[in-house]
Amino acid sequence: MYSRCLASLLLLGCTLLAGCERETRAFHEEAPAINDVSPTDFRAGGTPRPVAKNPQAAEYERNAFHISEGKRYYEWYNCYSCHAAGGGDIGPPLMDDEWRYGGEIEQIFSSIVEGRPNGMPSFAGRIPEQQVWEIAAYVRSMSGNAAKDAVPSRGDEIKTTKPLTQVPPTPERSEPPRSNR
Amino acid sequence: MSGRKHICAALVVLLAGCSGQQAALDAAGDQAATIGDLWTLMLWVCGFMYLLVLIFLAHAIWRARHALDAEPLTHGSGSRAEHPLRMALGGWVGLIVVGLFVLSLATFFIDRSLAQARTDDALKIKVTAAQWWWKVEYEGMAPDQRVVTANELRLPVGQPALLELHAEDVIHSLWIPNLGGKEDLIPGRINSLLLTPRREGEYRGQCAEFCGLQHAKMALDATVMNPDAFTRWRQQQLTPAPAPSTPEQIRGHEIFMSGPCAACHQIAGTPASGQTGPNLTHLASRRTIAAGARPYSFEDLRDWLRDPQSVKPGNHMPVVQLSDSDLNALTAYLDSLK
Amino acid sequence: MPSRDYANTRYSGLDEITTDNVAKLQVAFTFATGTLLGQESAPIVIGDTLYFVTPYPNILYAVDLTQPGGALKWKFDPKPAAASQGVACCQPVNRGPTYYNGRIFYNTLDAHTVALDAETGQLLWKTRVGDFNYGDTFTMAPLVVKNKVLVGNSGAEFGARGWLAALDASDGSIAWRAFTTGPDSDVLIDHAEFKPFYPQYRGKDLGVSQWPPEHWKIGGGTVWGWISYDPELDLIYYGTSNPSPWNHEVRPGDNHWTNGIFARDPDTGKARWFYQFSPHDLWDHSAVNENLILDMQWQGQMRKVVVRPERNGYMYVIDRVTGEVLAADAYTYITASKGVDLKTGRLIYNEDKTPSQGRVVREVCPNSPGAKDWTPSSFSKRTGLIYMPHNNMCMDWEVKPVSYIAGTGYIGVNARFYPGPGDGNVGELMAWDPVARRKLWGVPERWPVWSGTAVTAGDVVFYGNLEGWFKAVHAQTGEVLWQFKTASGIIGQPTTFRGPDGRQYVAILSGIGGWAGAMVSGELDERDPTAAKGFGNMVGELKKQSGIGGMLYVFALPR
Amino acid sequence: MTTALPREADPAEITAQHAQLTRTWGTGQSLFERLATVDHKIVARRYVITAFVFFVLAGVLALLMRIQLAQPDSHLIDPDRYNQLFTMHGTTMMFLFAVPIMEAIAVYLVPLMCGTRNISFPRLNAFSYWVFLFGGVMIWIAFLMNAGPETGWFSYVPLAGPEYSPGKRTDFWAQMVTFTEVAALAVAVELIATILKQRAPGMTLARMPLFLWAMLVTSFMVIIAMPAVMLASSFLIADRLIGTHFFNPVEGGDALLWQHLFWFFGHPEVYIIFLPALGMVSSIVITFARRTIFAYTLMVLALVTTGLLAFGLWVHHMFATGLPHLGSSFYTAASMMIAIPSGMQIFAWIATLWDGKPRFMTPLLFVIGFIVIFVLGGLTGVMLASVPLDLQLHDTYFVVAHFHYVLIGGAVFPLFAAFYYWFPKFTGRKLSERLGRWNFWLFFIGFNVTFFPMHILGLAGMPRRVYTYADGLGWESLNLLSTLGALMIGASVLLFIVNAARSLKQGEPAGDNPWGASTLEWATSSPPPPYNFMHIPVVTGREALWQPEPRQVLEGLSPAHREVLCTSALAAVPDIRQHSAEPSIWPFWTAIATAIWFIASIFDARAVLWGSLPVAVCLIAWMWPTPPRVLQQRTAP
Repeated sequence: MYSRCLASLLLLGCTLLAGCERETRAFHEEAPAINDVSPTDFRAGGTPRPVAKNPQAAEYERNAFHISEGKRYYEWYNCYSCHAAGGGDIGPPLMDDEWRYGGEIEQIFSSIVEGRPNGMPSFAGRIPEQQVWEIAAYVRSMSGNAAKDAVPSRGDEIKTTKPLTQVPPTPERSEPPRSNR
Repeated sequence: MSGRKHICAALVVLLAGCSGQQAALDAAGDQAATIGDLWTLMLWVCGFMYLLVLIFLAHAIWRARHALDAEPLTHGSGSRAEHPLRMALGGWVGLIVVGLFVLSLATFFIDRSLAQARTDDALKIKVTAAQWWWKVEYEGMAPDQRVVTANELRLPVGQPALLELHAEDVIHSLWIPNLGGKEDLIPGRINSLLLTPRREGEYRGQCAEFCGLQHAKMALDATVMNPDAFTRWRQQQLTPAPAPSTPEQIRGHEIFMSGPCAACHQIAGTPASGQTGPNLTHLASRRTIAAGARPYSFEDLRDWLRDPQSVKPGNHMPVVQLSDSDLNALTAYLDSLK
Repeated sequence: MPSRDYANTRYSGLDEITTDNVAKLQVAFTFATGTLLGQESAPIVIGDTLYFVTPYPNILYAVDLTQPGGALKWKFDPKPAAASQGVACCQPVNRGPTYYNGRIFYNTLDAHTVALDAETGQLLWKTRVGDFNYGDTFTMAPLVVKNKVLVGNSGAEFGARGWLAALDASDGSIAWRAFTTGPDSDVLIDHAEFKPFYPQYRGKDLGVSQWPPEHWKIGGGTVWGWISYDPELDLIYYGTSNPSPWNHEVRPGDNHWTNGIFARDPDTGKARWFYQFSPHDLWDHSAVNENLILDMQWQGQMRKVVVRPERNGYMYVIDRVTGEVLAADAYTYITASKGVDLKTGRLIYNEDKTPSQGRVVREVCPNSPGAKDWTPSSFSKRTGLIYMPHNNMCMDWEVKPVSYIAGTGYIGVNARFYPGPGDGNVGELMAWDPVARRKLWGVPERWPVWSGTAVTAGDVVFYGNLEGWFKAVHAQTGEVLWQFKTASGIIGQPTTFRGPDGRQYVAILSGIGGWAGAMVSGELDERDPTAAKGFGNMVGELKKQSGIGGMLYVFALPR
Repeated sequence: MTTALPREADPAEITAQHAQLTRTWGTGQSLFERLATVDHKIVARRYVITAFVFFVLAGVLALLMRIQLAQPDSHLIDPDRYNQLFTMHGTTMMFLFAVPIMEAIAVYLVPLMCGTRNISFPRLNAFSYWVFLFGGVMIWIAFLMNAGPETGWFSYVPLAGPEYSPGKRTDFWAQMVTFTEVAALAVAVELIATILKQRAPGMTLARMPLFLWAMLVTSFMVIIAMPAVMLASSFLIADRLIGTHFFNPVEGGDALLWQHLFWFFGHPEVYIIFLPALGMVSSIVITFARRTIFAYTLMVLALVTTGLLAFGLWVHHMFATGLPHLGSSFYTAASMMIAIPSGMQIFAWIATLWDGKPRFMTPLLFVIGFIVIFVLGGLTGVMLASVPLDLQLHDTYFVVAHFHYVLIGGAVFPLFAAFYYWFPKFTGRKLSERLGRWNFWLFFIGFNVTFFPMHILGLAGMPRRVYTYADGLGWESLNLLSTLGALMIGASVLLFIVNAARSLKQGEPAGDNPWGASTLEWATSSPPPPYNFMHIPVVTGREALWQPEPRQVLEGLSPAHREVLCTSALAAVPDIRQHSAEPSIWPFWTAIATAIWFIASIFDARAVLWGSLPVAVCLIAWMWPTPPRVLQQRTAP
């Protein structure tokens, strides 16, 4: 009896802790620092080098407030004008499984900050880093790769894609940039 | 503050009938004055009724002193008092009905008069509420005479002002108690609010509908000015921002234009054209910063720029890491935007 | 020049290919462009050489027609900045080179104009005319008038301030630049010479006062369409695009001088008259379409007019001497407006459809690409008809807050496009009688028609569709006489020319892209209806019918 | 069945009958039997205690808020936490305390006042408690885990919509509404059935105690009002979880739709809380004035009128939204009209006291406190009903003061009166009168010190729901005063808990009818036996126990079966013997399955489908027809 209670309490506890992480609203957090993020894991010498994951960065895509703020800033910084609601326009779609410069949150972060040669402007110094992380987390949610229980279903706007809560995670692959694109 | 001071202050507030720069009964405009009259009527009528209830209750309790243990009265009709009480109840209900009738009628006519006020010569102002600040746009004769400011509303005394109310995100409510009642700003709807200020002075408005994290710090400085001063202010607001003059201001200007600031804020006359944050063209001429979160001063502005999230946690102005000298330069530049 | 003549008629006097024999047309040769985005360029033929420009990276190919199968004579790679692709609103297309006096002139995406020796391909000069960091790009084909290369920028979706510049054809120096917005001195309005027909254009500095303070600096009104020239009146005519941003709520006022037509003196650039098709634009009804310069019978007398199929759905006839609007007839299904008041010249907007923040306005027709986008029509002197590709689309439209950040899009709108009422066919090639002011016939197309047209003295009209069919249509009856499926969708401009061997050829570039084709060429995701500014909602299916490509096709009758 | 005078039975026979009835109706000590019980008194006791715990918790939140507001520019609590505090305070008070505790007391008292052996639909009753408990526990765990709702207890969209309330916080809130409304609807159905069909023979509608009338009207109001909020919360959660557009103004939804739906529930909600309190007040006034109520018929009519008018007022919460003013005038008139029945009832109570022979014991003190406070709240309500005045007062501390005067004055004071009054019946022991007086005066003074200044604060411009305020606006002293008053209230409630805890063990034994009251619950022992009444009483007058003629009982219900007597709805003529459901564990399992269903659907929309399967299975097991449990029949003596 007691052991069963204990087990269920533990289970409950775990769910709840996940809840804490999801629900925190950090206004004052220092942005995770990253260095050495390459858009590709292809490396001369034969051993691929996976992206160095930053656990603090990963929290952004599990936190509802950050994702929601990311959605706001995605609009504020005109990301939508090139990527629409994820379907793409001048820029490539963000809701599919193709990532020219890598789909990990760290890679998305560096794509936003550094810019990419075929038209993606660099936002370095224009968007404070914490907000870039938030935008990156929101971008991850478009392809279903942010935590499902942390994403908003829709915004108060014209109906666009499927509700983000319903988008299945898209298996990602990293691709080097195509020529001429 | 000492306790005694508090008590004194409380008494003063009670007696003075709520005067102040954000007080409903200290009317500085037609609408607030009319509503204030209605309040007085209500207070008298309701106060009178309340007094009657208390007297009756007190009398019942006073009478009970003489009641001794006795058998319960199981049939109401058995009481000698039943009939007079019924008469009294009739009178009481009659009184309530008359009172309510008077109040309803007063309400109805005052409401009508407020709704039918003339608006042809009104100053037209578009107010847009966003989390957690106010965007204020004065419509001009020509589009280029349009004054855009934030978190302040300046009105010429005696001229009605028709506010067109928009909301960008959630529901807000615009309330300047000294001038008049509140009106909600609702996404997807356009409401309007008519204010006719009658007394010059500085007042304060505040968002009155809960709108999220910083609902508490979403204030609006309302200033009622004489018409000449208003015209001068308006002309002055139309001028582009002055160019930075001191070396420090020039450096501050560069920091502003090359950093994140310019992505959200507009300063007319410079490349900064962001619209998501308040227009800063004449920031230094305002009474407060960050929608009333702090009074305007060089030091407060610098504190705000250093760490907006401490002053107003959760607002959308990010913390930007700047060295002390850069911070001073940036503050110096913004402080020059008179 | 891509539009064949200064009058923009795209009419060719060649008559070897006729309505009788066109069915026998076959491929003479093909030529790979080496690029895979929308191919909007018109191939032009000068002597024995065919020239065309690819979309970014804007390589100019000179194809030697004397060689069997068309061998490469030379090519020129201007190496435009790759980053400029990020400020090309509707794919980094290019509408073609132009030829003048032994030189080839064309524009590159990163806002440079290039002059090449037509024979050798040697670079003569290259002028940086705009700055793509502030949204200026080049997609239009220049026009050379009196030794002036006229070029205009694109980028009203990025808050670029529009202008038309005249470059000296000999050295590339800028002779004059007429801005679309701003004070009269910038717009080159000299009130001594500027005589617009309607009073609303007569004030001082309207390019400033019809905007909120300072907004004219980021107000759009770019010049990326077609320029016509009337040598007799010595005036050029061109349209200005939509104001920036699309969200009209942030720019109260009529927004002079966007969405209108200017008549200017080509020597000085000074404006003669102006007319505004869509004042205070609500729908991105960018007024850059071609102006056909015609002299025609009007109420019993010959009038010098420009005929202008406008994006807002009306066919305008304007006196090209005075700028008076003689007629404006709806040629498609319109709900966005209720007609044009010929007295005041003003478009009468449909008040019910005025967009405001916080609600979606539905059933706005025509949608923002308009009843007809840039795709040029042609006019046959033989039939007296205008052959015009146009579309029947509607949209839902939501305006939203927008912030100007240089180098990023400045739009403030979410839209969803869908076919207009009818049988679901969105596009049409229409024959319009400008004198009778009515439609004669139309060839329906399932998808928007995004290619130009050409008409010949053999009474054949050529055009292509997004699925890749290149078609020849009887200029009098509208009967489709011949069609050929190219590898990719067609958004280019057909050209017909006489080859070195004396035969008549027809050339077209195949390669889907542009605004309507971006869903295919950009591999955009149709699960988002707002992708490609709204085309995501209606052209997703097109991916099954048309692939990405880039190929020049040249056709001829069998020997 | 026969009506008879109670026989002078010998004690042995009574003991034997008691034993058999207890075996039939009683609840054992094992965990299983406790979970499976359908005894309305046990369920009600749990309900009352749970709701009271929520009251204390919500009160603690209120104290935290008051401490934060004691000083300007306070940084004790950050805005996010503060928003959760006031949302949880309002939500808990309205959904988890006020309505449930009124219904809980009714679940306890209504069968006793009706003179029947159990509530109708007893399993549904057990189910409703579990659902309520799980809903309340869910939202409180969420709150403790920083996932408490933060958009105010009326969760206005778009602030509570998917875009502006990220995370699961508002989803928990919306599902909590679903939980509690399921529970409330279940209880309402039970109460209506019990009141209409299980009254003691002879208790015609005209003889019904006013508390029963109040509960009858309330229950109908619940049935009409609650679906609106369930609809609203379902729309909200659909918007939030699967991206529907009910409240998205951009796509043709409407933010005001939420307000209409919510206040169509929210305003009657106030009366749903208030009417039972009026019933309690009437009971207490009658008992302590020792006089039958003055103008009984008018009192009943007032209750019914209030219940009807309550549905015509909701728009007065929305005067500032820019609705057409002429239409608003209707709501002004309706809102003011409701003062008429309320005023009549106030008069009737005072008149009863005036003409009676009152004993001023703690319950009556609380009733007098109720009158003093509630009338003031009612009068400020009249002010708020006036459109122009409301535009100045709406959403300020004036409103906060108003609804605390109405809700604490109108419901919590009567509740405390009820606790003191019925505690002896619940437990068999009286509460301490001395502590009770302290309890009252602390509460009464503390309440006024807390909330009266808020009227002035509101007029001085202080909006509600601000986590802090700037220095220099003249609000400092009154806020500090208010906080001091709140601490007094806290002390008072603490005193009550001490009183209750001590009295449970050491209180004066009460006997069957310590106050000499007139209603049927006092006709049985304190606390009542599991079967409530050995013999079903027969009622001959309005004040049943005060009737001069000898009391009659009705015989004929089998002591070996769970049987209750059904009577006709109007005249309470004995009709049939109705089987009352056996204890069952399935309501408990159904509630667990329901909880899983509701909570899982917050995280996974598909749970709406798969979650319904276990519920269906449990319901089938619950409803599975079983032959009535027959205890070994004793041979009749």
